[in-house]
Amino acid sequence: MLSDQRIWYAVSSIITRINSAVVKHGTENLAWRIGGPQGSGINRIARLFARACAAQGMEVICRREYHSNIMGRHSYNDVVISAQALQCHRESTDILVTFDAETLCRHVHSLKPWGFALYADADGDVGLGRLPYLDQRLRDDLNAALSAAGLPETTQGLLEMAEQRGVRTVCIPYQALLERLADQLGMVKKAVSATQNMLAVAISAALIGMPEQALLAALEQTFLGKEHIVRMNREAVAIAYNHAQQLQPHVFRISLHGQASPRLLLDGTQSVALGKLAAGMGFQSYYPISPATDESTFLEARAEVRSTRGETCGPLVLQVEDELAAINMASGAALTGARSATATSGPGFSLMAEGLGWAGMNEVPLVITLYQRGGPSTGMPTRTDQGDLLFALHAGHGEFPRIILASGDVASCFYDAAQAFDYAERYQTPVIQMLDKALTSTLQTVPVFDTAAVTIDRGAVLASSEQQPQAVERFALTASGISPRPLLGQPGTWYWSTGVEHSEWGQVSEDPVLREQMMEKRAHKLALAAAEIPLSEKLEIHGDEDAAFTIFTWGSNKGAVLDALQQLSDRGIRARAVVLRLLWPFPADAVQALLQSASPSVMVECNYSAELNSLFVQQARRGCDHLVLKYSGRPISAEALLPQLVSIQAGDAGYRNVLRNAYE
Amino acid sequence: MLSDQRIWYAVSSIITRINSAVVKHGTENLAWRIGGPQGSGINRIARLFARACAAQGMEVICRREYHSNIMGRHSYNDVVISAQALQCHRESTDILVTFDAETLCRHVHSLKPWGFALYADADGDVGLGRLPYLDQRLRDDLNAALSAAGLPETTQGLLEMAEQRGVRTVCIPYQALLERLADQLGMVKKAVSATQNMLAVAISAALIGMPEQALLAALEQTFLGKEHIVRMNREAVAIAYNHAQQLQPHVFRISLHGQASPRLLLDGTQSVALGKLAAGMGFQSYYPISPATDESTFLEARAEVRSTRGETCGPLVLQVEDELAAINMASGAALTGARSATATSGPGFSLMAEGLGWAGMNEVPLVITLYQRGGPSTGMPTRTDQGDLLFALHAGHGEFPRIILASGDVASCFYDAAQAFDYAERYQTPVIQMLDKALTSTLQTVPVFDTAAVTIDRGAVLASSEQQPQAVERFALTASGISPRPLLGQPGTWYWSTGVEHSEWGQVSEDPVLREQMMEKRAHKLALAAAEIPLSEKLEIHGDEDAAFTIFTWGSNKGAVLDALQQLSDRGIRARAVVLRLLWPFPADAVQALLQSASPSVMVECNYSAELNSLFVQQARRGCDHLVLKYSGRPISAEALLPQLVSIQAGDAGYRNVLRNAYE
Amino acid sequence: MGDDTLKTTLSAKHYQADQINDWCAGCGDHGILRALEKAMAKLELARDQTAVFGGIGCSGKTPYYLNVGGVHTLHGRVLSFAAGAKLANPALNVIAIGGDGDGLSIGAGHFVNSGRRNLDLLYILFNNGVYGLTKGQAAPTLRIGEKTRSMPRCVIQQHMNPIALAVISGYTWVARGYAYDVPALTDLVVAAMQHRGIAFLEVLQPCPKYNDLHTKDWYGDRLYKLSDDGYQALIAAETDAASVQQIYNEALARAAQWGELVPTGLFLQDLSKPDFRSQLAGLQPGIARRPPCQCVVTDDSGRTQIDLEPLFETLRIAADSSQT
Amino acid sequence: MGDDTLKTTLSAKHYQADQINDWCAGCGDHGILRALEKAMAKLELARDQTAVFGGIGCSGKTPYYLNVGGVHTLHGRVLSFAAGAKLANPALNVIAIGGDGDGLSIGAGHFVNSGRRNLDLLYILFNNGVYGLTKGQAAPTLRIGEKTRSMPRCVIQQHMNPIALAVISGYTWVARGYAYDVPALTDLVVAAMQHRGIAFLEVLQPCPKYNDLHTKDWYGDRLYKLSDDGYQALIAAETDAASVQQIYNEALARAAQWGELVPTGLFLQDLSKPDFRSQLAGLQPGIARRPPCQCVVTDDSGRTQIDLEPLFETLRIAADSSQT
Ligand SMILES: Cc1ncc(C[n+]2csc(CCOP(=O)(O)OP(=O)(O)O)c2C)c(N)n1
Ligand SMILES: Cc1ncc(C[n+]2csc(CCOP(=O)(O)OP(=O)(O)O)c2C)c(N)n1
Ligand code: SF4
Ligand code: SF4
Ligand SMILES: [Mg+2]
Ligand SMILES: [Mg+2]
Repeated sequence: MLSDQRIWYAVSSIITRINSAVVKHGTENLAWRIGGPQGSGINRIARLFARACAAQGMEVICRREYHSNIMGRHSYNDVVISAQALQCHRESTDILVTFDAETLCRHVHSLKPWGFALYADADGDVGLGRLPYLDQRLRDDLNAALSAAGLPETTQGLLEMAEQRGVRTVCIPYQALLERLADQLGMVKKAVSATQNMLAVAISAALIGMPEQALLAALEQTFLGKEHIVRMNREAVAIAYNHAQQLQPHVFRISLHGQASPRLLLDGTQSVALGKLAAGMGFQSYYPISPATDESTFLEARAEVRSTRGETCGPLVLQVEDELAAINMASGAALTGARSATATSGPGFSLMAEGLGWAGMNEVPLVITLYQRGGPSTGMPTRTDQGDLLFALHAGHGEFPRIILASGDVASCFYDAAQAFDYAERYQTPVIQMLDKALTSTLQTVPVFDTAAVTIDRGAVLASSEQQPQAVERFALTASGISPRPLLGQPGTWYWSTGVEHSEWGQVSEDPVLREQMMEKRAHKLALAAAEIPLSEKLEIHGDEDAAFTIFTWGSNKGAVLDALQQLSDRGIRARAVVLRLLWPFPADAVQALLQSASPSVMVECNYSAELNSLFVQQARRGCDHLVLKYSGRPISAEALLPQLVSIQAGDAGYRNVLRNAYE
Repeated sequence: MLSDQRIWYAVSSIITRINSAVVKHGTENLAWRIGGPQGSGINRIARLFARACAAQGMEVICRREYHSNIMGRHSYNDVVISAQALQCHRESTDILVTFDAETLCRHVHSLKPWGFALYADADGDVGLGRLPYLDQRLRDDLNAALSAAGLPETTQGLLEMAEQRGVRTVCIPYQALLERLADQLGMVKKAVSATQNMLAVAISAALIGMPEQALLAALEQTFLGKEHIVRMNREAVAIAYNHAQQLQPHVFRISLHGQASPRLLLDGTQSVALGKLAAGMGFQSYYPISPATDESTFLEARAEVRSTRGETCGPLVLQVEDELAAINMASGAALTGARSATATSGPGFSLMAEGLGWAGMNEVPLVITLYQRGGPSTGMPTRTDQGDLLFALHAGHGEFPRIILASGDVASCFYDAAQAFDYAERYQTPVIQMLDKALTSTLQTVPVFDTAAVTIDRGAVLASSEQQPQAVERFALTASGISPRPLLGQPGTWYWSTGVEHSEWGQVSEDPVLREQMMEKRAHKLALAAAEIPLSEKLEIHGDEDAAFTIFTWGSNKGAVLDALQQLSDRGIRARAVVLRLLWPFPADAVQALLQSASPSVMVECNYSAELNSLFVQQARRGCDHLVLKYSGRPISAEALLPQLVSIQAGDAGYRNVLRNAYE
Repeated sequence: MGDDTLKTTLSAKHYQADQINDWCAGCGDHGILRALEKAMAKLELARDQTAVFGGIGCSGKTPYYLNVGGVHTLHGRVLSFAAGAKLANPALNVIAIGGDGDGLSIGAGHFVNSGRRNLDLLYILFNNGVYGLTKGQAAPTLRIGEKTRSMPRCVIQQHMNPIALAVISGYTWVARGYAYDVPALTDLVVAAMQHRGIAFLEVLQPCPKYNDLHTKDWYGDRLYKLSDDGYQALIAAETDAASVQQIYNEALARAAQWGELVPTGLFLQDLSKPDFRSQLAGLQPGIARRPPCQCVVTDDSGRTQIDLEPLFETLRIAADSSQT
Repeated sequence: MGDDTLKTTLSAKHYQADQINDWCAGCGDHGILRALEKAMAKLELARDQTAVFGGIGCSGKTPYYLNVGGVHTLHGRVLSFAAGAKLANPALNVIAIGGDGDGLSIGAGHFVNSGRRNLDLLYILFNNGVYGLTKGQAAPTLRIGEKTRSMPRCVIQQHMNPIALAVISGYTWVARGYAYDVPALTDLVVAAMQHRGIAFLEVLQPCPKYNDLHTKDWYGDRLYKLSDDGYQALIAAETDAASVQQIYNEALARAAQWGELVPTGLFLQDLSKPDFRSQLAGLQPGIARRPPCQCVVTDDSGRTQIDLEPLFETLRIAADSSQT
């Protein structure tokens, strides 16, 4: 039974209006965006809002954009709310919550014509020249547009322009509300000013008809144990809801047939962390780096995991001096039989190239979680990119096997992280699990993970001997290329291993014949992995399996592709999507077959040079007919992808198609 | 006029005998091999011998094989002597000079049936089990062969076996000769024992009829200024020549129509070093690593170079704490306008991945000389390999341009090293010059380098301003992608640069539009390089340009391919060889056209996974019909390649052909 | 010639770049930036002959804000880039700047090895106890048992003592300043730039955002000036070994002080060690005359004018004299 | 159980691997290897519970020659690998070995940062003044002005002092041995292994092949034993700060000795600092009970037995109670 309060308005009416637009949304959803200076709690408040929505039974998927800066530069979060799970954020928004002028400038253009812009009274008429953090390029563009429209170069001009498009602008008297709050709490205004974003959220929540109770529940969970903060914000919510009544309420309505089943609300880093814990990871060394750090921090804070029998068996998660130490320490730990990993991003991974080769040469089961961010060099530390694929594939001098997995959504981060250890131990070789920043910071509702599905395969471990301790062959030549693995400290045995070319005994050898055998042994393991790993673990096919129109992708673009696929299907366009999971050893035969039956074929990637497509050409001897790329540091959305796909399908598109959005 | 003494015997008679063999040598040549424990002066004495031969007007090409060890393990040198320049060593040998039993064991199998084995009396009957450094695998193989032939598991058995094949074995009473020498010099025997290898060389020189004077001249040049050593060895030579008269002299004869024109005798590292000096390199930072160190050591010892006007302008060559420091210091130096470089090998290059990306992002003209050695990991530090190509191409996270050049012979090392700086400065991007260990240690006679051919192009440098100093745009957006480059310390200007994504001013920017422009700008430079660099600098075509049978290769295999090509042509087989020089930007169109007209096409590489062939597939959408690979850590020879090519041409070969030699 | 040396008066303002600064309000970094501008003005550094290199971290952004050559390098590598530029163009005034994570954790190898080189540059390390830009993880300067508000758990390793490490590593000028004492810090920067050899300046830099332990308040009473204490930091050029050892010991003892009393000012200036350039000149006198940034010499048609003949000579195979 | 601990007597010979040794004749490395074998025998280290890690260099080959777990790692990285193994399996006896180039040049960052961790392992640095395996370039231990026969030019940088660096970096047991004094070296290895915390042992190791300056003869008269000099290296658990500083000063003064007199023996043993494992146990008691190498727990069918429920709990979206 749905209580009256819990009927949310609007998306259905949006849908009606969207029908006339180019892009038809296949799923009812509402996009809410909040922006503001970094350090002002935007992210936390957006998570709180998302949690409140989720607790109402809705599905949410949230995007986070922020600068590589601690305080002051612009950041924003999107929360897309829907009854049926969406896989992707939206570039346009329905409700924009701001309390600084810069946010208004950056995002008012992204509002749908039926959307709402909430802004602070103080920001209603600010000259664009007075906003120091506004990028010069953006300021110039906005000013040009304003003067073309005969409007002043101010936020007022922008608001007017938006209104001309149909956007409803709502001015919020934050200072007055804060004063009221201070009064009620018997505090000075400055002491309550931190609640400003709570006010903003609450007003927008009220506007879309979210029950006050829902918001309060999320508030309490977010600030668990922080009584004072909860109390203050509680009052703020009350004031906000009160104020919202003066505005036109319930502007949007979502027909609610949400989830009652329990779900998790978490992001990519948390999902990976849980997967590692599930797999029994014993050791992770890391060096802080965006956007990888969050995973390790999450693990550090929760390392005391228990088994179902109650034994503590948490991993040791250690911040070390640099990435060289991180990867090599993890290798050292792996030699003892601990499931070991490290997590990093591009610059750190660059420093790991030598250590990766050592692990390859020594057949060490080692997991590396690689969170891609905008490169090259320091690049764009907090923006997304898929520019490390070919580097990951070739990192480290010389030729040695490695396995590369790419995760495409928040849920698979968990299962992939867990399985990475199996691959690593089974084939005794490093495994790189690749994510990208977009996925990392995607916060999403997902079904609770099925821990029972995590079965552990430790590969061939040498049996412990009952005899007098003795040296054993670490690199025995076997038909499969896999040598049963002794562990350092394993009772009854010791062994040698080395990054130098070696004999079966792990002793230096430069004999040409042995060299050939060892090269062949190592290469053979990769061939074995290619043969053994089932197709279902190599790639996923979505949509209409028999369709010719085929969209290939990897990583976080999966979400955009799947949502777009749904929308294509809504429009009666048959298509299928192929999401690559195992990038190395490359599933050449399967991809070749798919390419053969694809027409047109499209590759969707978040990078400049279409790296996966290069790999297709190299490995499957054929690339896609069309590329859809984005390399602005921002993720691809279904919204932007759909028209592109439509035009490709219609035969109107060229080979290389770049998605651009100047307002992200 | 040729003096009687200077007529060398034998190759012509060899040729007669070879005619019946599978492989017909197209050029008269004689292969001389000397082996012995590391640290016993083998390399020096072989160089001395080569110098003596060269001074006689012959062409020489020498190969060096040694273990990653300082003293004791086996090493050997080949000197191939010919009247017309050869480009490649030989795996078989005509004369084998040994003075330890291990060398005998390792190489007696490689002697031609008409060859000579010189060995010490003490080594004539040594049990194979008593040679600690003999690889177990080799010992087992030899023992198996011996027992199959019913011979004892001793050097005597091996000598007998060789004799059965026709090999002439010559026992040298070294101890007696040393005693005589000590007597003559009035010294104790121990004090002269270091001349043993001089004795060995001199005897073999006498055997092939080299004039004593020639050897003495080389001796003096080698030990310039070391009076005592010269005197001792002088006597040794006399004794050796004397002794040789008791043996059958002048067994080999080369008809001499050698060079009178002056040439250089030098190896790959020296050639690169000279090229860098010619280009006006100002700064090289490095960290010692085999086989790259020799180049830097050579430069360090000769840094005080002068201009023709007499100014000293030697480079600063500096050993630093690690490879991270090496590449980044070189980048720092390059910012000031110094032509800057670093030289390294695989493990060091792995550590440079991050610095490479910084240079790419900051558009720094930086030259990296990459000496490939056996990988992965520490691998085989003193053996050859071409396993770093795809790594060099993708090293560093994110996407940025780089230029990769591969040098194919000792002479081009010079010109390539010099031109690398031009490319680097013209396209403001890192340039990687790739060599491999085989080339590095190839000692060869080459025409004296033409310094006048080294013209210098510094690319677009910002004009110095006469005004008040002012900040300038480092990364101005231009049509070509190239921004005129200001230098740090250039009067009148200062500028910012950064590894973070940036504006034209080198200031941090995360603006999506600017990001796209900068990615496009950097990528554009590579496209420009691809368009501007003439085809002649991209690849070389040798042999019969119109032939369909096409052999592709890169790096030091060039020598083997060219010699094999000559031999194919001698046998009436039409073929052409395509040697790739510019590996990135990849000359896709040219290669595609060549592949189109190739039948069969063959790729020759010294690695496991045929990396250049992968690049062909990826860039030219087509690979070769056949692969000929070698990955034992030893270089490919024409001798081994020829039968393979013949069988490919005859349609008898499969796709993947691995060259193996268990006795290298 | 647009050389800044022609300009007679440059004020601190001339060194301020027209760039938005994105450090947190109240961050110690602002004070350091002010001190740098002032010191540059005092020294009248030519803006076109000066380059500031930054590592990666909040601290590493400093070069953007100064109106001199500015190079934002890589995490932990700032000393390498700076040294390369200084070696190639010795006329440049070079300052390298990095955080305590940058210099003592990932960059520790360069920190230690740069001391050995005694190259004439200044290295400023911003000690805020945390990794600012990555959100407040412990830097190596944080002490065992300490836990800032940004950390989930307390530090369980010993801390690193930058002053002691610099002294042991061979830095010939070693001092500590405080970010909020701009005048004293300015003087230290001036003195460091005047020192010939590698100068190390640690700056205690409160990070109000993440480090709630070492705040302005915390430092308040603890800081004292070594010079106020009659401390003698100078080792003159010809000091005997025993006295040298004595001063090093004293410097290390002062470096060990922390807690009730935290010394600032100059710990050590060692003039007894030769600087790198003079050493190099001994080995390769040509470098002193023509620095690496000027080694390219061509004629009008762009042909290289480097004379390789002497080198060819040693590698040449002379045609045998007996051969015609 | 094949555990070596069951075996009552293991002689030095039991620790000798049946592997050909390719060091030069007369190299100091041989003496160090002998001392290691003897010390292992004295300590009766279980061969299956002991692992020796080597860096890259002549020194780095040591693990091949010992009959215990042996890992030949990467140049400069030996401490990281060794620490990883020790952290994951604390029962292992862990020895890390590297050259002076390995540890002080490319590995200096790990050297310094490993001191901070005070993990219970032994790090032995072979000081031969040169890069042996790459043919005799200067290592950071060579002094300014020195030139071995293998070098084209003399050193123009200051040297690094490994003992001083170890002391400053927080190693809690710091000593120097001499490769040719096998008995004394054996005792030092034994003492180091008995120390709980990170032990640093520098070994003066003549390289007859490349270093013609620091030969057996050169060391001959210069070496003396600190213990013969009445030197006191021990800092007991509860020593007051002033006395601690006193001993550190003394250790650093002795570390500075070089030339006429070169001290050997124990410079410092600091029991006042907690070792890493006890610190870790304070933070995460579970680790003390179940080390990282035993974290995989499955049921009979291979399903993981890690209980994620408590973590799911914090991330779970509870269905709203008002919803049916
Ligand atoms: C190789 C590499 N690893 C990690 C990072 C991520 N990173 C950026 S800043 C930083 C630490 C900053 O701390 P600190 O050096 O103390 O500077 P602060 O921000 O405190 O001034 C780290 C780890 C990076 N940029 N590069
Ligand atoms: C990353 C990397 N750089 C360089 C090398 C080459 N290398 C091998 S051993 C060595 C130095 C050895 O000197 P040291 O550490 O003092 O050991 P020693 O041989 O003197 O015992 C170097 C530079 C390498 N293996 N890896
Ligand atoms: S995070 Fe700390 S160090 Fe960084 S700018 Fe803010 S206050 Fe300063
Ligand atoms: S080179 Fe030196 S350190 Fe290496 S084995 Fe020979 S003597 Fe020993
Ligand atoms: Mg810091
Ligand atoms: Mg050494």
